[in-house]
Amino acid sequence: MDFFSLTIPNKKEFVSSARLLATAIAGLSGFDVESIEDIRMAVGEACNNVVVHSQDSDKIDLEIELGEDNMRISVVDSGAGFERHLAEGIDPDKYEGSGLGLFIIDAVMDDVEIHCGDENGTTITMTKKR
Amino acid sequence: MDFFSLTIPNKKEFVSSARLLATAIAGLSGFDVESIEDIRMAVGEACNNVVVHSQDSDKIDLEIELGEDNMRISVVDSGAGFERHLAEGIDPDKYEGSGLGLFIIDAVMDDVEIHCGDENGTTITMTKKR
Amino acid sequence: MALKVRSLFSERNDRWEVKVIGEVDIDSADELKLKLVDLLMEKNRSIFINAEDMDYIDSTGLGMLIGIVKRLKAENNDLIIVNPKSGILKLLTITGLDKVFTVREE
Amino acid sequence: MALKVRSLFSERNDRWEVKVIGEVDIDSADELKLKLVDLLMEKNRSIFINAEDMDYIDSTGLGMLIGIVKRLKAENNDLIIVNPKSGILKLLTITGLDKVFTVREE
Ligand SMILES: Nc1ncnc2c1ncn2[C@@H]1O[C@H](COP(=O)(O)OP(=O)(O)O)[C@@H](O)[C@H]1O
Ligand SMILES: Nc1ncnc2c1ncn2[C@@H]1O[C@H](COP(=O)(O)OP(=O)(O)O)[C@@H](O)[C@H]1O
Repeated sequence: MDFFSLTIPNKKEFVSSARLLATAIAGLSGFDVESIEDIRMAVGEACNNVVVHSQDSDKIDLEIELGEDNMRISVVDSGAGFERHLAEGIDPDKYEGSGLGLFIIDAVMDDVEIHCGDENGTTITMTKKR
Repeated sequence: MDFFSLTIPNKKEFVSSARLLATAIAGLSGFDVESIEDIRMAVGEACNNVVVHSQDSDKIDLEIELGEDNMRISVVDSGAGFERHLAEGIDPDKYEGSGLGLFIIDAVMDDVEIHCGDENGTTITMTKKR
Repeated sequence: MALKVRSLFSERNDRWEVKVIGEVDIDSADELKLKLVDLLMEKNRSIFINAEDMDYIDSTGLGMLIGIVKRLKAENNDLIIVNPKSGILKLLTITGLDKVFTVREE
Repeated sequence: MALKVRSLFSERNDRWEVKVIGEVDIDSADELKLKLVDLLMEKNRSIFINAEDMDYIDSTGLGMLIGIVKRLKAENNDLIIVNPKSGILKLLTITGLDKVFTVREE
């Protein structure tokens, strides 16, 4: 098992560096092109959520565990947290710009878990199988 | 001042991810192409040294401070450390494959400091001005 | 920096033709939005996006495009996304937005 | 993965012509070394490296090429590096290796 971690400021201009690192690691460890794209989207959406919904958090942490059969990525913030209303997809005609992020993450990753502590911010852990 | 940190396993196959992150951050913060190339080389050489000379260390830490006028990058390991003999360049005719790394780092960065603790491994801090 | 946009009005096709190069993300979506809105202010016609060199779009970018589509549809115009890369095509399909925008290969 | 190497023997120029694409670093330098050594085992002639798509080389890669040059020089052959990108040209100049290899633009 190989471990990686990245901490970046919680600013929208740096989210691309988190996507880049995650995709580079996925590439180095032999994930196929489609999986790498999925990882790029999921990491991007999870970081976007920190930027948009957890502005109390100074920084965004990305933790990556690379196993034999999978890559597990956690995006961690120390913002306010939230109660998740299950992502059910969106109705584009009524869409007002909300709810797409978690829906995409669910769609492209094999397993997604969200933990919100009372004052501990949010951790979203997303697993991609090989 | 913006702070970033990256931890990767101390394995040669992952050094490229440290180079990539450092160059991405340099690019996002507006360094010119030549400086980005310099940063890529310096980070690469510093990480290579951990892989080659500090195998006791499980991991390689990269810490980046992005200031108004400069980018300061530290590469930190917990290996054996060393006593630095000032890099004086190499004589290619006699070159046996050693001494090029620190020489390159000195040549492309504006300021370089190396700290070796007794049991605390090595920290090399390299500054690039804008 | 990560995003480049080139646009011209095609008289022949009576539409805006826009090439989007790079990443449309939470940092750059506003920039693209401003450009598209400017075009529509100049001439309210369909927008044809050449997406062959668009490397990435996130939910922020998609949300922005949905806003543009609403404006376009109000005048019976369309947003046409041509030759998206496979990852983006997958995203459009997953989200059902391939039915909101006109997506095609050329 | 980060490195691709294509080689052919040019009868006309009586030399190996090798295109190096990507990054020659601590992880990939051995791979390139093995290929170059194989070529020299097959036919001990000068090696011409087309470096236009070589994105990066580190001290490990340079050290490896110095080893190759020694073998080549022993038979009065050369290592010619053509069209390196500006960052690599700078590296070759800084290290003085532009005098050990033949470096040129074409
Ligand atoms: N890191 C987070 N911190 C706080 N709230 C979050 C976080 N991530 C998601 N949320 C909450 O979950 C909701 C759904 O998120 P998402 O599906 O990404 O859609 P959107 O961001 O467009 O609202 C958000 O509106 C927000 O309330
Ligand atoms: N992170 C490190 N840990 C231990 N020793 C180091 C480290 N970095 C450099 N050194 C020492 O400094 C010497 C010079 O390093 P360098 O100039 O990169 O050349 P090379 O790696 O080719 O020997 C090395 O041979 C090693 O003894």
